[in-house]
Amino acid sequence: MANPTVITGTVGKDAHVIGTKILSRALREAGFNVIELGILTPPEEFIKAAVENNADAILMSSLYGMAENDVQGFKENCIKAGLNDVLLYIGGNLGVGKHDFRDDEIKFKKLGFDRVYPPASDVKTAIADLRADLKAKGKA
Amino acid sequence: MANPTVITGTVGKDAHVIGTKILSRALREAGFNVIELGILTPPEEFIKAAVENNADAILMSSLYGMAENDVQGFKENCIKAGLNDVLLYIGGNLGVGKHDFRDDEIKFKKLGFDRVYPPASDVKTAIADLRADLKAKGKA
Amino acid sequence: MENRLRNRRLDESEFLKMRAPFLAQWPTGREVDLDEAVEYQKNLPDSKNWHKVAVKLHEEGRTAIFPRAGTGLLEDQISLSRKLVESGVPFIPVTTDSYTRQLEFAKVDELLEEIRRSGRKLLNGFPIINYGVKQTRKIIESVDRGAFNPRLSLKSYPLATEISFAAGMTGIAASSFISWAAYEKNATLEQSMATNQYVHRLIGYYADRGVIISTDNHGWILTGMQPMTVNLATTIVDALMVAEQGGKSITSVVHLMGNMAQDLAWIRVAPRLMREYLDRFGYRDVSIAGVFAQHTPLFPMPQGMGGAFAFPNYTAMVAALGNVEAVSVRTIDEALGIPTEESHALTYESTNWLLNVIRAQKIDLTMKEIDEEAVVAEMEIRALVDKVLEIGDGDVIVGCLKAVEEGFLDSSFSPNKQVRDLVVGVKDCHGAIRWKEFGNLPFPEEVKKFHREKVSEREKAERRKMDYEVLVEDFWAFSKGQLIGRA
Amino acid sequence: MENRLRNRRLDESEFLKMRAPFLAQWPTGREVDLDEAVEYQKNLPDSKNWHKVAVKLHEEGRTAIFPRAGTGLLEDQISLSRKLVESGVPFIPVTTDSYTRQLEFAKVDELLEEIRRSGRKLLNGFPIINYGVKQTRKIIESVDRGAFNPRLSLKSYPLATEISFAAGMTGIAASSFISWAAYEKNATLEQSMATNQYVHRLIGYYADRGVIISTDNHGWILTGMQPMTVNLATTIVDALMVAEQGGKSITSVVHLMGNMAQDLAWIRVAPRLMREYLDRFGYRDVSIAGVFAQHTPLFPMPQGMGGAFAFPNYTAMVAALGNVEAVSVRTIDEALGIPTEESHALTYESTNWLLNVIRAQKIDLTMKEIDEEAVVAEMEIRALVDKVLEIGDGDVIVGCLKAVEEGFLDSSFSPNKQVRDLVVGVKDCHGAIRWKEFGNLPFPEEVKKFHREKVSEREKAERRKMDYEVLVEDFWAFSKGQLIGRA
Ligand code: B12
Ligand code: B12
Repeated sequence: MANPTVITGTVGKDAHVIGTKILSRALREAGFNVIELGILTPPEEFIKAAVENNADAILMSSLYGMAENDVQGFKENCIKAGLNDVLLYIGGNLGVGKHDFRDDEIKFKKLGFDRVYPPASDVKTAIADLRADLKAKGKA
Repeated sequence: MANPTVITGTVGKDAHVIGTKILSRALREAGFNVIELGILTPPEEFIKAAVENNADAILMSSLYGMAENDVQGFKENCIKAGLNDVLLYIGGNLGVGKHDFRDDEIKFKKLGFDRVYPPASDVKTAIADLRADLKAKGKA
Repeated sequence: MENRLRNRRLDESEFLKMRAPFLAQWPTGREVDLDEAVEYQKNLPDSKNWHKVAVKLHEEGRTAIFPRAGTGLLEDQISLSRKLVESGVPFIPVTTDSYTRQLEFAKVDELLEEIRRSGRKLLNGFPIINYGVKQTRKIIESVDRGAFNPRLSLKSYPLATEISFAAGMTGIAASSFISWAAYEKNATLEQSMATNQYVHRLIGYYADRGVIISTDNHGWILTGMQPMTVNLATTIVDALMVAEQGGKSITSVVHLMGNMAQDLAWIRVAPRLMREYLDRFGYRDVSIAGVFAQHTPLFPMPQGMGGAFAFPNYTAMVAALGNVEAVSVRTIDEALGIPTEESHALTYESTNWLLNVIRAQKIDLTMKEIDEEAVVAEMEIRALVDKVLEIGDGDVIVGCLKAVEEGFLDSSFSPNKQVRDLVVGVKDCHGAIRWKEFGNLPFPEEVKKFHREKVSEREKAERRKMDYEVLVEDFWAFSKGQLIGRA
Repeated sequence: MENRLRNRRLDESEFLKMRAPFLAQWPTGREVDLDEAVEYQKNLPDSKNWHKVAVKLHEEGRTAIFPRAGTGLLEDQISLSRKLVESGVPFIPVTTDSYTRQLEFAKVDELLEEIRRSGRKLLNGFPIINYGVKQTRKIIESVDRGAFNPRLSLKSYPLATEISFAAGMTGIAASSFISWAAYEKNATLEQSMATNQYVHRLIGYYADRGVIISTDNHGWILTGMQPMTVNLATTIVDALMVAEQGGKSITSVVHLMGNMAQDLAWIRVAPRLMREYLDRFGYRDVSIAGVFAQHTPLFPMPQGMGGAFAFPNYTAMVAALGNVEAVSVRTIDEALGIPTEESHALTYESTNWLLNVIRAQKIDLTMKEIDEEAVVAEMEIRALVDKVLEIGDGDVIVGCLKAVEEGFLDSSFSPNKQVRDLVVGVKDCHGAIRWKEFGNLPFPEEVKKFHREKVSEREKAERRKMDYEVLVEDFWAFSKGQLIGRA
């Protein structure tokens, strides 16, 4: 089977780059084909890149606290674009201010994300999750 | 009227000296006649000194947290010794561990103390209180 | 390569013509009346003027806190500012939200509505443009002292500084590199320099009329860990740009990386060289208001309360030993999200304790390591600035634009596409940051040798190559209560 | 003046005879079997031997925490010890309660009953004698590393150290001055020295059989604020006493007063002079296990969380810059009462962060102020120790007893009636502690002149006399986030 293709980037008006860079590099080292969109990436661009590259997963970052607003309707737009099967992961610092990560998880799962990661989470765990999820879909 | 006489000292097995020294010095400078018993003073000695010197007040210190135990029955023994009218003040750190000072206050007032002071309280305030209390008794 | 921007003072008439389109970006732009604003500024007490506050701190030998803070609603921003002033903070930031930073003012209005309706926290900073001059003055007037400073983005600079200064703010991070290097993907340095030139000229306009607004020059904010010399060289470029447009007060900002000797060396070298280059170009009447330190924002934070206090306390300690006028510390809630008022207050209670206790000792440290680091830093900064001047034919703007293209100025982990990203940094055995890859940095061989030795020292000590993994470990070290990354 | 105690090694047979009455003070004394105890000690891992742990820290260039902690019930003491070990603390104290310290064991039994019945906290420390050897070993065995050290009173020393060492503890603050100077009103120094001689001889007994128990020599613990030289001179006396009875490991304790240069000078001078005097008397095989710093316990603490963290963090920072092996810091709950397990953990998370980050830099500070303070401190300590030796005809015990009578050794704010209390200390403009009144301290004129100048410098700067009021303000300064008391 070919190497799975994944899209990374920081969504919306968020400029935090370090997390998505580290994540992208780690994914590449783990054998994934990584399309790295960088910071300030509109949600549409994630979809466009996923369609063009026939991606298996989108790994979105957001640190600045306003992700909820940035990804309204994202899952629906994915489906509209024919991305029914692409895995959606999001991680970073997903709310403004001190708050409970478990609320983020519930919120973003409702918004259609398959997995949600708290600040400073370990990329190795995420990659293991991704492998497992892809396997479950018969993709890895 | 003559200068009021007060007894100071650290009660029981407590060896903390600094507070009672500062307090004694401040009382002296404020014009009181101070009998300074120092640290490790058994309750009986406070009573003995008060009787011998016809004291107007006892200002007891305790920092080490075990005062409650040291002053059981102190008020009653004062009365037995004829000290019906002597003012009883206690200050310092009156319980073991982090606790609410207001509980100390209730506890030590029940034990017969007229005033109870929290850790690091200002001696000037205490001296003003003492003056007021003595005045109320027609003693200053 | 033609028609490039140059470091030349804009004519006043030319400048005044440039203003209209910016002021038209949102209706509140109409509230700006420069003459009235100058008067307003002149009536502010000294304790609200950034430059004067910094100079006074210097005279008194004290180090103050310059926090980062901003919140969505005016009333919250007022309450926050008051709390900061009460905590003994003389420099008050007004960090703007990310939509303001992208000029999405209609969206901001929508979110403000929503916040008022639902109480949800939907803005990560204060939308200064939507509020406008009159409303923003309420913040400045809500406290009896405190010099305000807005934190902006490239796009929002012109209109937001117009509004900020008119509202009585007296400090601004007007650096061409700050946004471009750390916040933008597609914006070019030339765009950024043009925008900053406008802001610098606005400051010059005020200065011509006797109102001193200070620029805190951050230079090229690094996103990766590398020696601060590219950053410090660009703060000198910033200074030369500000001075050319008529700015009279510059606050030298020094970002720290965690090794005391190296950090203190940077703190010493930075203002000295900035002064030297300003003088060399004839800007003798431009003063350096003070030195501000901050831990470069690279470091994530441990979330345990103890470590959370240790990090800002350490920053404060180094700043105090460096005798700087102010320091920006991360709050104890840093890693969790935008700090609450309470965590600001607690953090500054702690750091002020240390700043006061240490500064009272009037310490003048000598350490051979500081001297050694200072020599290396000075050689690097001079090499960089001189290269910029050389290829720019004496014009720092022209020089910088070329230098970035060539990678003579460079940084790792850059979000901006223009940046070559050929350099790599790594910590050495003592936790100082070294260049592992020099890319095209125009350093003398002697300097390169020094760094190579330090890197190989650590390679030997740890019996491993200084690869990407090590870099990431170094990056997380502070979060684990360590200076140097460990496997 | 007749028949005084002398610094001569006690014969083993003589010593063994002395033990019986002490061991009979409470039934648990019968649990002590010296031969079995030596075997037990020999089987402890290195990580439970104070001396070995200190030496290892030295080799690794690390600074660890030595806390103060003790709690009434065995199970709580176990839980506390575990928590401390988990927090990375290698030195575990067992602070005894105030009734144990007065040998009121029946009362302790009563209170233990009451605690178990009501859950109320009635003991301010661990009643080691009531628990005895077997029970106390459970503490040592409850962790896989950690060197234990009981904190005792004069009266409890003989029996409590017998039990502690037999239970596997390997460090002890066996100083003749510590209890006498800070905890007692009527006890004489002679009584204290006799008691300590016994403990030192017990340590010698173990040492003769290959078991090293280290003494952390605190010297004359000050209750007032004054330069630490009387204290440091008496730690040398402690060392000479321990060495004479056969002790082989001494931990040099240095109390800090808050001015970095002065504190660091004491940290440097103390072990150097201790070594010199040990060698001069031929105790070349006695090693100095390490240097332990602590803020002299004079300072009350601010109760705000920020200041509460700043104080121990400052102590940690100075200790780390002093490259000491360990430091005792006050916990963040210090002012409120005996700290909870959680506040121990939080405090050490914070201080360990700083200790690790700073020590990793391998800093070797030079400051002309450190050198200056070191010269003064050395002159004072030598003057004191040499005076003691002179009037004691070469015998430190005889000399000290006379020196206290004469006020050649002295301290202010003393709770003990024997002390002359003719000296007074006050801070100078940089927050260093100076002698304002020298009493009968046998210092050279040069030294006195130095202090007088520093005091009058502050008098001039603050335009006020350095009277009692100033002293009290100095005393509370740290609680207010200041180094120097302010009117
Ligand atoms: C560095 C930094 C900056 C730099 C960013 C430089 C750059 N271009 O990257 C600068 C100074 C420019 C900056 C700017 C701002 N920042 Co900022 N910044 C930080 C800081 C200190 C570190 C972030 C970081 O790089 N962490 C290190 C990386 C490696 O960790 P990470 O991003 O969490 O990523 C790791 C994991 O989370 C995971 N991961 C990340 N994404 C994903 C996605 C998936 C799918 C998976 C599986 C895993 C994963 O993998 C990564 C590797 O381990 C944090 C505070 C902190 N200590 O966390 C604040 C912080 C993120 N910033 C914040 C804010 C508000 C801002 C600003 C709006 C205003 C300001 N305070 O200056 C601007 C925003 C500008 C914009 N348009 O976005 C807030 C966010 C608040 C909130 N969410 O409540 C924080 C938390 C600070 C704070 N407490 O106020 N910031
Ligand atoms: C210095 C000190 C010591 C020194 C004492 C030297 C000496 N002989 O004085 C030494 C090291 C010897 C010591 C020993 C012990 N200490 Co101690 N010590 C302290 C410390 C750090 C400061 C106390 C002090 O001097 N404060 C300064 C003076 C000026 O303030 P003050 O006493 O509060 O007095 C002021 C006011 O309260 C008021 N005041 C005082 N009394 C009165 C009375 C009246 C009537 C009025 C009106 C006002 C008033 O006036 C004073 C002037 O402003 C405190 C912690 C802290 N930061 O508070 C612990 C502390 C008091 N000690 C404590 C303990 C447990 C002990 C020990 C049992 C064990 C140990 N930890 O070492 C032994 C006890 C020995 C014994 N037998 O008593 C605990 C008490 C715990 C509790 N209550 O829960 C504390 C709180 C530390 C802690 N957090 O564990 N200690």
